[in-house]
Amino acid sequence: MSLLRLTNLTKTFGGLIAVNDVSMTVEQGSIVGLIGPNGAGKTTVFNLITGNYKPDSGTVEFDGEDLTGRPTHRIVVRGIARTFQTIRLFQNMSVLENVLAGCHCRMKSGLLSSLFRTRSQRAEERRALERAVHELEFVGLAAQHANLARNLSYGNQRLLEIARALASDPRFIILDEPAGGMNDHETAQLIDLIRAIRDRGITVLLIEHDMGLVMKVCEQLVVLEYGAVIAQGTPDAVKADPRVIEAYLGADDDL
Amino acid sequence: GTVKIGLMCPLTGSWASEGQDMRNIVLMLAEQTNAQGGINGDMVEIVVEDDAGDPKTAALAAQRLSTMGVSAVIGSYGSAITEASQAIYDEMDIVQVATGSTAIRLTEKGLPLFFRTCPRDDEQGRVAAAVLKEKGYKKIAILHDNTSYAKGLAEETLTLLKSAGTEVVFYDALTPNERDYSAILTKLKAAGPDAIFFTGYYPEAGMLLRQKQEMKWDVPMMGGDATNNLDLVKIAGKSAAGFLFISPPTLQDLPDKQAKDFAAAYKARYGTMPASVWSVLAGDAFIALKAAITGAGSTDPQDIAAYMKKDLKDLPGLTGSLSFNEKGDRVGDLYRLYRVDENGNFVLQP
Amino acid sequence: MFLEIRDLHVKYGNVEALHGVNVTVNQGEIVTILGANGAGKSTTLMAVSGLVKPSQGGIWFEGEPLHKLPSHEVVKRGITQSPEGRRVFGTLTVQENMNLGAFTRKDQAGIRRNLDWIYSLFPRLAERREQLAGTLSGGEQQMLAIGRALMGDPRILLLDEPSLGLAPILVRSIFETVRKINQAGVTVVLVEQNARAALKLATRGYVLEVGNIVMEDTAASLLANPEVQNAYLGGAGA
Amino acid sequence: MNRRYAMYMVAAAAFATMPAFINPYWTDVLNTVGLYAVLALSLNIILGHAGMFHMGHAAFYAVGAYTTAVLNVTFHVPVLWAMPAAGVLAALFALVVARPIIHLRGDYLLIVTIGIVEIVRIALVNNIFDMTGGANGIFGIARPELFGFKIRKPVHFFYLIWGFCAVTILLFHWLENSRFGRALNYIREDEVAAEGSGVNTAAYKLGAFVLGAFWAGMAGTLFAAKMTIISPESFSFWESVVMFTIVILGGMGSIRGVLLGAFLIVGLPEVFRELASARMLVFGAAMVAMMIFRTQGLLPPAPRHYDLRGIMSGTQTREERA
Amino acid sequence: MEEFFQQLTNGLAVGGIYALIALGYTMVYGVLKLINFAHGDLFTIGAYLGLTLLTSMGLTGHLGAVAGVLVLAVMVQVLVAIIGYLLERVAYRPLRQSPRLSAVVSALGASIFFQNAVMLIYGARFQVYPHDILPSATVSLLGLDVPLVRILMFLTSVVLMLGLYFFIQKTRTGTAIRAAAIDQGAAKLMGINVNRVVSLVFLIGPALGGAAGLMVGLYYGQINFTMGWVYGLKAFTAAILGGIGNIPGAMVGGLLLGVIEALGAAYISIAWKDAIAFFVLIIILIIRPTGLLGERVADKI
Ligand SMILES: Nc1ncnc2c1ncn2[C@@H]1O[C@H](COP(=O)(O)OP(=O)(O)OP(=O)(O)O)[C@@H](O)[C@H]1O
Ligand SMILES: Nc1ncnc2c1ncn2[C@@H]1O[C@H](COP(=O)(O)OP(=O)(O)OP(=O)(O)O)[C@@H](O)[C@H]1O
Ligand SMILES: [Mg+2]
Ligand SMILES: [Mg+2]
Repeated sequence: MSLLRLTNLTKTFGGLIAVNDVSMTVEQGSIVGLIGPNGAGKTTVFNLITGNYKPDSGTVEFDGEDLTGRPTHRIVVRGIARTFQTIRLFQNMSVLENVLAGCHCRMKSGLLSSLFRTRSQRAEERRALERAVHELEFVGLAAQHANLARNLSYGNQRLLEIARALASDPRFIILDEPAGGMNDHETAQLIDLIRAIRDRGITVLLIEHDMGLVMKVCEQLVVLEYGAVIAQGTPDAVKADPRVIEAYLGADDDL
Repeated sequence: GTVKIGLMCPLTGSWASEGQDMRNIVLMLAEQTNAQGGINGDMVEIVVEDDAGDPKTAALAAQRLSTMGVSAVIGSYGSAITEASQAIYDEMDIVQVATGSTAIRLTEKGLPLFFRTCPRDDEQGRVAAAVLKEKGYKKIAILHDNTSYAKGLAEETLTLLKSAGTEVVFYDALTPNERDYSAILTKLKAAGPDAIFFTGYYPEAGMLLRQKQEMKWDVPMMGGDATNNLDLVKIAGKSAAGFLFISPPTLQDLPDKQAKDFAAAYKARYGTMPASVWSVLAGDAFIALKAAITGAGSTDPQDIAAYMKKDLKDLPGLTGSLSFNEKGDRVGDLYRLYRVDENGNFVLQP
Repeated sequence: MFLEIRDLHVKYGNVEALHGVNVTVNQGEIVTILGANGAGKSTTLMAVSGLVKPSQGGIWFEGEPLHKLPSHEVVKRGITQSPEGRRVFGTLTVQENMNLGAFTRKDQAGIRRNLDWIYSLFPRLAERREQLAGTLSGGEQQMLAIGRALMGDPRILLLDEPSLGLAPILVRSIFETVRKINQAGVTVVLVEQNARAALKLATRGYVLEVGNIVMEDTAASLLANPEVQNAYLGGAGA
Repeated sequence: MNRRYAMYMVAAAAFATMPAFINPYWTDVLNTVGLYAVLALSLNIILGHAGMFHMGHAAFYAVGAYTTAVLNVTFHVPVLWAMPAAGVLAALFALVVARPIIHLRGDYLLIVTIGIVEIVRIALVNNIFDMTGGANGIFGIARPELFGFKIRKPVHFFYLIWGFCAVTILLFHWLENSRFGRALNYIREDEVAAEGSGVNTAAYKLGAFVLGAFWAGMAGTLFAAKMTIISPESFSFWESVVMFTIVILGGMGSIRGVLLGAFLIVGLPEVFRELASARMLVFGAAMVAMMIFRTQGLLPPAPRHYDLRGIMSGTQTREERA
Repeated sequence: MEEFFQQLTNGLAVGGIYALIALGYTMVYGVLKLINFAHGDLFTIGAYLGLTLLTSMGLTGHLGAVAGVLVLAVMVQVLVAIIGYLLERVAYRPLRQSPRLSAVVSALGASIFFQNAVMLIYGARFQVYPHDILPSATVSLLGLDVPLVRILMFLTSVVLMLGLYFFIQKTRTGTAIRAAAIDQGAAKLMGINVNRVVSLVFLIGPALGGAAGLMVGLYYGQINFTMGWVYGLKAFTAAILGGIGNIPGAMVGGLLLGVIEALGAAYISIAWKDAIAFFVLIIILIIRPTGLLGERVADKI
């Protein structure tokens, strides 16, 4: 059974059909890329998966469970974490606290135990700190843990978003243009990181316009245009698809 | 030595104008007293504190006056403000003479050192109901402004009118400090009263008169003593003509010399007359205290209070003769009926 | 000298982001500035536009000290920018955004011509004229930001990572456009993560590292430079 | 860390001896400061930490004070016994009114909360349920008793109010440094990202309101006990503005800042008493000046401390950061 | 039915004034996202300056009622605009980069300052405009006698609103104002002089407030130093009701608020009038969270 299954998803904004009858699946343990021209509806698909938008029709199934229309925070608890196309960090909080946000949904202590600082609350807090530091070390930002998020460089902010997502202990992570604003060198490191995430047993779905990265890490590609799926398959197959070339890649040269 | 007397009044906030007049009057009287050799040879010192017309600030002002060695305090204006300070003066053994606080309950608590120079709401309610009845109005509209004072008076009058069998066709409250009361007047007019009794303050009364005239509705209107303010005519202009109100007598209607001298001195010093009778009552409070301290030969609060209750009888004050009963209320028939004439003068009705 | 950045220091609070940057741009050139994340590229462009003020040094345009001018005066001199993070006016329509790009211009006919040309460049924007810019997709907003900067009919165009978030087919056309604009006489300063493409397009290039210029050369030499290849071109040239 | 706590303890102890050196008037000023400190600390949860523009806190305060007054005067419940009931009723009220408005943004929430405090005040003036005494309010509230000791004088209230304030500070300090406190900050910084990290933003916002209201309700008990008479004008929109100003001027989300803010906003008008009629003029100018001088608030929150000893596998520890 | 229409005109008259003050509120808010709590006090200042000028210069005597009032209006607007401009320079500009609420507190401080300054200068007593400056003619409308002045006041509000709307929507400067309202940095990159835009807004907004103050003074006659607080709060409510930052919204919100108050007073309870108005406001905002005409841009994620 596939980990994620989207069935006939449709989403419109006013008269505009942003996502048009999209069906696709993501298998457990794979790295899948979602590509397509600007405004094709990729980010909208992500927003439908994570509950930020409610679909007009269609369903989102995760691990056999129908998640359509659930509030976002519930979906996170189910094990889906994400990053945003335009960075959305808690800019005035420390790097460590940003990652602790990810731990939130795996913690239990409530208002009263926080107010009275119970023993179990303190123990749980300790465990969350350990987890957060672990994720920071995983993405290589541990040394920056005390800095404010807004003082990180753009590339590091992207890594921090990934760490925050990982801290929620997801089974499935979706990354929206993780390499945006990174140079080739940094992108190469990102490729290693994405692979390492998968090696932890986390399934990855990503949007990216950097074809170098997509070709290197993705095992499967889905191509959207005008909200509809126009191609899917292995990177090599998709790359050769004339429709994809026409709509998205353009004439082949060494870019 | 000196005799220290406190004055607690609203120098800031919505009632600042009353408070500032109160201060002017009491300071002037104290100066006059000192010029004449003080009280029992001691100079009088007035300590003024702002209560901002707010209970919390009043409690602080009372605390502050308590620490300054005053034996008596004059003030304050609003009943709720006075009430917030009563317990503090009582606990600190300080005589308090309120000036504009007409709520009945203030003297029903049995506080031994509390007095007031103004009459009580029930007294005024009684007079109001009597006047309305005497004028022969059958259907009365009562309008108040939901302040503690105006509502108390309205309720008092309502009860009395009802028990006397007069029909009250309208009873509601407006929101003070607004400019446009035409919605209320439209509703009032629909109720078809013979007369309106407004128990609130002069600014609203002035606006009501003005807008009533604009609507070309000439129903008679009567006010309570809070409309006794020269500014009423300034606000209402010609439309004030015919307005009735009940009130303790105004300065110019007091025949005795003391009041006339006072009025002249005040005018000479500050350029205007005190706007309302309420600030003048602060002057009466000072006069009563001065007489009590002189008479008792002591600044001990217990002695002052005892003297005021037992020995002080028919003392000539600015608003008439001053005497107090066991509860600390001023005794005597104070209320008069006034009518505003075509030139905007307040004319005492026989 | 056309545009000259001399000994530019910029501080954010107490932290200095640029420690004495020197860049010169000749008329008609395309100059690219390369550098890792946080090196100070965007800061440099912002300083030229006058949105951040130097703590030392300055910027001269045709001999006039730009850093002493408020930013709207800089725009009047013919220097426009497509900024980092796009910064489109989210609650205005695409068309209104374009009009604002031409805010300092008065030649209605020229504005019209420019507008038609930009819409032909980005047909997607033409389709979405009446859409609120804030609801555009990331890439569409990027197109709008570039188009808006072009509406100013600039003498110098500052582009901060114009290819960010654009589909490959568009990236190519953007670079193509930049070349055309340049040929039409517009001087271009280009900041790009896509260093290879930028160097292919540019006349000359600078390399910025943590607030200092560490290299300056013709684009061709930089492209061939092993250090540059290592740091910015993802290893040996492909 | 321990040195810091020790310093706070010494400062608190020194403060506790204050009434010995000042007259009852200044003690009473400190009592008012303490009361506002508690109120502002409770507002700080909603406004400072969760970033919701709430300018109607006096509504919850009023519910607490009136609950206390009615319980005491009508049902003869001892004043301090009424405290939990005052808190609970205020919290319930918050639950009911905040629920439908919790999703409003910024200034829209601001006006709605102003509306709530005005509606409450008008309801009290109009003697709702025939229990609130209309504009007169409720008088004759008994003095509180603690273990048979009658709390009556300013100095007695000093220890009652500041004792309560101390407990509030301690508990809220713990709360700030917990999952709950952080979640509120995430919401303030970016609601979408907070929800995307698994924070149930609606529930937390409501939780902040309920907790803040509970505390304001209990502060209402202290106020009723101190004044012995309460009336609607003590709970006007202006009261809410004062609390709001304390939080913003002191520093959003900062306990130290809020305490300082309470001292300045409540204390300065008393200090300016000498100026008589001009005192509020000077106070207004001082407010502007202080805000311009410290645009982030007088004492913005210090970053939270996390003890990472034994967690960081690298060499860097908390000490090195400092 | 006649009573209903009478109440409707009552509401519209009050609402027209709310709308005029709300326009200034909304202008300032639109650009700076600042709730200018001192706006109500600029309104008060307008009323007092109007009185001073009127009594000291005797304009209406020399020029006749209409011309005199017009000249007076211009003078008051200019003076209040200057005060507004200074207010922005002193109390708000230093806070432009700070958290939004810091400026709100500064505005509250400025409000306290202005209110007490007026009290100290003019005294705490009510001040009264000379009577009978405005014509007391009435116009028969739908069988009702409506004072001419009310109609004129209402029309003035509408004309000012329309003028402002076209200014903001259609002119170059208006576009600059809207751009600066969204992103000041980006506006600078377009060549917009943001400081000038803000100053301009702080001339227009206070001028409108001052005009409203003069109007209230002339028509109602009675002014005092605390009146701005009440009117300011009402106008803020009106601006929010219509969708803050939106000019037709301020107009609609103001008129609607006036009508709600009048009808609430007439058919429910006078004493609960303000509570009813707030209650309706809350219900409307629950249904339309950004007011009646407010923009509802989905947060693009
Ligand atoms: N909230 C919204 N309101 C109106 N239109 C929207 C909204 N969100 C997205 N759209 C439109 O839907 C389309 C799809 O947007 P989406 O963000 O999903 O594109 P995308 O594939 O992620 O593009 P890009 O690669 O440029 O990020 C776009 O044309 C966009 O303008
Ligand atoms: N508004 C700001 N406040 C504080 N520091 C800032 C600010 N903007 C940038 N910085 C810091 O200044 C330095 C230079 O930033 P800048 O954005 O110019 O780099 P860049 O070269 O454009 O990087 P990128 O490739 O990530 O866009 C960085 O260390 C950054 O953290
Ligand atoms: Mg996208
Ligand atoms: Mg940059």
